[in-house]
Amino acid sequence: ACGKQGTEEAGKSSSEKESKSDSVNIGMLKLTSSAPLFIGIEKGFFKEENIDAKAQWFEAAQPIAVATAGGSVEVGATGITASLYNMVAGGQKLVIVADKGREQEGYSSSAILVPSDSSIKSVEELKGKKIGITQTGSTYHYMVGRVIENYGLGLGDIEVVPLNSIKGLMESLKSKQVDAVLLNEPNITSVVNEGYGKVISQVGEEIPYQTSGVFFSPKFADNKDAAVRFLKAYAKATRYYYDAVLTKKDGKLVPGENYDEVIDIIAKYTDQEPDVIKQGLPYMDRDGKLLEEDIKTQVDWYAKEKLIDKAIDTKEIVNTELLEEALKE
Amino acid sequence: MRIVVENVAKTFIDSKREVTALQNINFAIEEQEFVVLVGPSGCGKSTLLNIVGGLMSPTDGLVYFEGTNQKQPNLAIVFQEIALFPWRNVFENVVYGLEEQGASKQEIQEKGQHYIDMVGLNGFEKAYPKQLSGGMKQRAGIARALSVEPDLLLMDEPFSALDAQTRTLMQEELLTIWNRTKLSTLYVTHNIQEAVYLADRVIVLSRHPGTIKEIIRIDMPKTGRDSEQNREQFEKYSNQIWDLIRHDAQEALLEG
Amino acid sequence: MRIVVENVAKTFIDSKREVTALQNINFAIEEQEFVVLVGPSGCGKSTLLNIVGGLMSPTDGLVYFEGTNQKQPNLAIVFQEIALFPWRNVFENVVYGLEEQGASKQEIQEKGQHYIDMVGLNGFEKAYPKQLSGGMKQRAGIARALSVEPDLLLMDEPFSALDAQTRTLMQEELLTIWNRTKLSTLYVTHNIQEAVYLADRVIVLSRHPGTIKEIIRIDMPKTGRDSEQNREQFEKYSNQIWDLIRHDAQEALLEG
Amino acid sequence: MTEPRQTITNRVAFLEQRIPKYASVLGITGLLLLWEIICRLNIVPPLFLPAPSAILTDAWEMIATGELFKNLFASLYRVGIGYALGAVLGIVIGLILGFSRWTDAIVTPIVYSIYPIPKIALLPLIILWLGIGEMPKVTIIALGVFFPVVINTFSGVKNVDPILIKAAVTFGSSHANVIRKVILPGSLPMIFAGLKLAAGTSLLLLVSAEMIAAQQGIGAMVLHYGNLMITTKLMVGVLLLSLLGLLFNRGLQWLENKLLPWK
Amino acid sequence: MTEPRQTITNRVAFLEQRIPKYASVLGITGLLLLWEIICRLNIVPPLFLPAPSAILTDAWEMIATGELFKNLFASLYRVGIGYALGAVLGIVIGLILGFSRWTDAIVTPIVYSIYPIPKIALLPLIILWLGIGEMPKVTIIALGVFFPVVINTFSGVKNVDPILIKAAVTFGSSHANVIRKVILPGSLPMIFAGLKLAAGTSLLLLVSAEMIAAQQGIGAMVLHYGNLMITTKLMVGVLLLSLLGLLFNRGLQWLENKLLPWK
Ligand SMILES: Nc1ncnc2c1ncn2[C@@H]1O[C@H](COP(=O)(O)OP(=O)(O)OP(=O)(O)O)[C@@H](O)[C@H]1O
Ligand SMILES: Nc1ncnc2c1ncn2[C@@H]1O[C@H](COP(=O)(O)OP(=O)(O)OP(=O)(O)O)[C@@H](O)[C@H]1O
Ligand SMILES: [Mg+2]
Ligand SMILES: [Mg+2]
Repeated sequence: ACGKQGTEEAGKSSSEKESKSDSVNIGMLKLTSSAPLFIGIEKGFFKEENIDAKAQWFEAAQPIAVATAGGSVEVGATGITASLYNMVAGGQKLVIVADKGREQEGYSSSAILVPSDSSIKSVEELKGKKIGITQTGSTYHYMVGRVIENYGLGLGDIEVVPLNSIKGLMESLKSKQVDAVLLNEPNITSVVNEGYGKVISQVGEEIPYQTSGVFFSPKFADNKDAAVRFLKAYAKATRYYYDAVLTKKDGKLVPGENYDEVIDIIAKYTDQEPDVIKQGLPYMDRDGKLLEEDIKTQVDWYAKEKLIDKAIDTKEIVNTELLEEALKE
Repeated sequence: MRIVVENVAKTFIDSKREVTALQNINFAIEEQEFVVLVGPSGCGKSTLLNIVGGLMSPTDGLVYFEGTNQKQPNLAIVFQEIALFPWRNVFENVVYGLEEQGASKQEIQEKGQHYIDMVGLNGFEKAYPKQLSGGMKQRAGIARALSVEPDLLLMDEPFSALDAQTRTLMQEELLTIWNRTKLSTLYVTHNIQEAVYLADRVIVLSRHPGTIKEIIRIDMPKTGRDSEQNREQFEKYSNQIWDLIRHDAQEALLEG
Repeated sequence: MRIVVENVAKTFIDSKREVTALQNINFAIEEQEFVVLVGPSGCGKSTLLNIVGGLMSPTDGLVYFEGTNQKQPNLAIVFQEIALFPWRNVFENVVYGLEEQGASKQEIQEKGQHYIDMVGLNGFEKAYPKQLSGGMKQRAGIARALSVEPDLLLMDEPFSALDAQTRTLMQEELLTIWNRTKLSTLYVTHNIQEAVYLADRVIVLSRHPGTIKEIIRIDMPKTGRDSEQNREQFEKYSNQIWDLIRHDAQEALLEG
Repeated sequence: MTEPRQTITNRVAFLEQRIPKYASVLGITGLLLLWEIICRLNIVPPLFLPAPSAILTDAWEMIATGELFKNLFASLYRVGIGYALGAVLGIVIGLILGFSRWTDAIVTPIVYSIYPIPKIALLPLIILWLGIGEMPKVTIIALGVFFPVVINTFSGVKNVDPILIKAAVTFGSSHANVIRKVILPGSLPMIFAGLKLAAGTSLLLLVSAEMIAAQQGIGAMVLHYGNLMITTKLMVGVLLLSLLGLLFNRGLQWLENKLLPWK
Repeated sequence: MTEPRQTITNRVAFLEQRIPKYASVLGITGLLLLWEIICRLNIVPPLFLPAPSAILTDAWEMIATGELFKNLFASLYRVGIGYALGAVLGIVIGLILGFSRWTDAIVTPIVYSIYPIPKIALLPLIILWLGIGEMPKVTIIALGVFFPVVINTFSGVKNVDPILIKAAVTFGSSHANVIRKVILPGSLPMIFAGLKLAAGTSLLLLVSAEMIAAQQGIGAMVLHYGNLMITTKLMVGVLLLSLLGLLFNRGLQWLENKLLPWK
């Protein structure tokens, strides 16, 4: 109900924009990858743009997309999964407007791991093996599929095992119930430190991948003024994030300016220890720009694997104009 | 006001067979008359009482009140199983009928207490049925029936669950109460002594199908029937009835 | 073999109060003797029977068999509530005790049939309890008790749930069976006529606390006690017992 | 005969009312029809609530490709074993709890405190202990079945007339025989009520169970299409579960009538 | 007196055994102790099964920061409303189903076919229908409570002695009064059995319910720490749920004793 109210207000204030601030509900997870949004809220970037941003915490990714498409929240921020494409194909419009984390060469994020005493050393050897992922149609599913394609394998050549939780993935790896799993940071570090797993392939080294994004409900996207202002604040936050944690010196990551502040903000919002957070900072475009190209690749891949019901036109779901306009100002 | 039972018949249709429980039953209960139904087990006594009480439809015939003067006549039943509401205490049980008639609070209080006193249960108003002995439960059941001051009181073996001594004492008491209220009554029993002790008229039913074998008027004063001087006449009636049903009773025992 | 009840006392301790149900009970049941316990409601008849039957511990005193010659004596009880297993048919109910004694299949078959015939239930072996009339159920209960050929047979008001006519007929039958088996028996009843009709000795209990008021030997031939010529003696015994318990019975009625 | 008459009629006829056989089909078809109409009138977008006809079309297709049966059999196997395990354990433990007061006092609080623990929260632990094969799936279903059965069996035992136990003891039954020959049959009616409740629960839990590394199964199928937001196919799974629930219930009813001829 | 004697002893003493009050605490403390020992011996890595002492330490800390109570109250509110809603609806519909044969014939198959539908599978649809506020959370809990209550109420009604209904009708009760004054009190014992079962279910479903955009709540807390793999804090939530289950059960038992003084 509060979601609906928000949209109404947003609609109103576009005509009388001065005094009243737009109320925007952001559906997101309490995970590090939501960092720019935390920063935006915490440092008041949204408020500067006269946007009253409210966090709506979810415990799983898919409901965020559903809630955004259904208009319960104006903005969703989470992984880009097959369900999102299917929803669009099924007539529920929503638009992806900005980057919220991607796989990038040189930055550790997601990787394929095998048990430390496994004989498997490279991706080719995964043929016929069991690989643990979270859910079908998830980003994990996609990454496994795409990575093995680089080695001449297809999804038909391996057995994909959905385990529905990260912890399930780790436990299955530890007890060697699967031959390999896909994991993200900080869990990779934790596995490697505990010594029961080793990395055989970094996803970022294999493919560029727009893992997650920020999307707008159709109604919010139509309220162009507020949408642009929102993205202005968002871009400011991504820059803040990038400069703090993603700066490199001589090819190595070094703490940037405000490093500790950003880590503290993330720790506050996710109830996690700062040390753990430091290991799991995902790559993000400094301006929050989407890898528009990759969206098309994703759609094609999902369609090829029959994980999307009907083919969709990428243009329907990607909107880069809003961000460009925001960046222009 | 009298109650007429006209041509009543009842056939139960099971998945397997048809049982004609009652056939061709005709009689009337006059105002202030105490009619007792006796008969061997399974002859249809309860069936007939249920039909008169509006708890079962007859297959044929009908039962009606005559001379009601437009007033909606009311009935009360005292059940063999007593059927007190376990979740109501004695007082709440006794006034159930009054509550449902929409009596005023004061009326409920007064009449309830009156009939509880009448059956000798004062002091037990707050007790729940399970805290009472069998005899006390049945007193409460009787008080519940009396409290609505019914135009016809139906009683289906009210004392058969009681022990021998309690039963004797309760019969005496019922007679005392009845002499005060003089309600038209239809009473079912197995017990021939009980029938002779209480009835103005005894209707003897036979089995398979249940028909009226004989209607016997008990020509004795209503009080003191168990006294020594009435002994002979009492035994005469008892033997007459026992002769009428002995054969049926033996058969019934083996059929279940 | 005789059964001795020595100094038995029983006190129930509730959260609220202590009830002394039995006190100072001493008697013995001789071999082949039929002892009947009578007394008003609540005097402790069932309590005593349960103690003798090993279903309750006495607070004081003890009950034992004498002269068993090392043999483990066995008991059987016929319950007022009949207590047939609803999920077993008549045959399966009757042979329950035999099964538990580890009898052979053939013995089970033979004895089961024998006692079913004895109580007149042949043809009903496959019937479930709910398909039987009250009288037939209690016959099955009796057959179940007889089939284990007990050293002591206990019966707690076995016929009190039956209708008047069935009860009379069952009493006759019990006597016939007993004359054939001559089992030592302890029998509880409310019904004074029944006590005089069946007993070798009648133990009259009084109430609050239950103590033995009197033990009356019934000096009449075991058969034909209801015949005309024994009438006077029968009534003498009945009146003697009724006089002993009348006062207690009236009290019991009002206490619940 | 000119006097006014007041006929006495049967006032409890409603207790004996006979209902035609077709009534039970009426409700469900009515519901389906209503649903179809709502969809046809486009009151709800098909993504949110696909029409029964659309679901049927997809179901037909899934039958044709063999997908449905493959999943069905995988699930039936799990439900079968899990249900049997949970039911047997529930009945046995329920009987023991009901029979022995000591076990009751000690174990009942444990049962009631384990019952509200959500299995989904413990998925990783279950994987740790039981791996990702059939074991954890069967265990989750068995756990779900266990609780209603044990609770009902326990109440059933408590409702067995003590006089029957006394009768059995009098005739020389050992404690084991009292349980087997008296308490078990005496509590069967309540046990069946528990079994019926558990039938629904076992199907309900298929989805949770098949969250663990299930390649096949109705739960896995529902999750798969749920993850992909292909709602029509998701609803095929959901309707299949509800159909199974109905059949399961009827089957238990039939078994009850068979096993309790004395009722 | 030199003759051999065979004393008759009480063979059904086990039926009347009295159990000391402390027995009920025994089982649970024993279990916790065993658990602690297993953890101390390092049989299971603490990440997967933290020791009770570790859990308690964390719980204490969470109490100190107020985190625990904040979550507890948010959840209690949802459980309270959802439970009340589901229970009232379950009782009312159960009474109607048991009373009217027509409704029974039509609605019962619907109840049994909706029961096995897993709510988790429908999460996306529930969000679309009910949004992300309190409504969908309360609805999920209410649904979980509804089914055991309606099924038990129904059986309870069927077990009400018809003679009591006949007695009420004889004394002039309308159908509504028969339901209110006879059928409802008569089926209360069975209704309470259903309410107890539903108490566990309502807590169980908190986790599913709070998957939907819950800012606070025990279920959300369990999910959150599950996602972050902070097992000790996850177990604080799990133990809290089980403690609540026990308390809930005791509370209902107390209420039952209050409401049914005639039992
Ligand atoms: N609902 C029923 N369905 C089929 N047969 C029935 C039904 N109720 C009664 N009967 C049959 O109708 C006959 C009369 O039964 P009823 O209960 O009226 O006898 P009764 O005289 O009251 O017996 P009792 O003295 O044992 O109470 C019996 O043969 C009985 O088997
Ligand atoms: N379990 C018990 N707890 C407390 N008091 C009891 C218990 N059982 C019996 N009593 C009391 O002990 C006394 C004797 O009861 P008992 O059942 O033996 O009487 P009875 O002679 O068999 O009565 P009836 O003829 O009504 O069957 C009664 O006052 C009764 O209230
Ligand atoms: Mg009758
Ligand atoms: Mg007794």
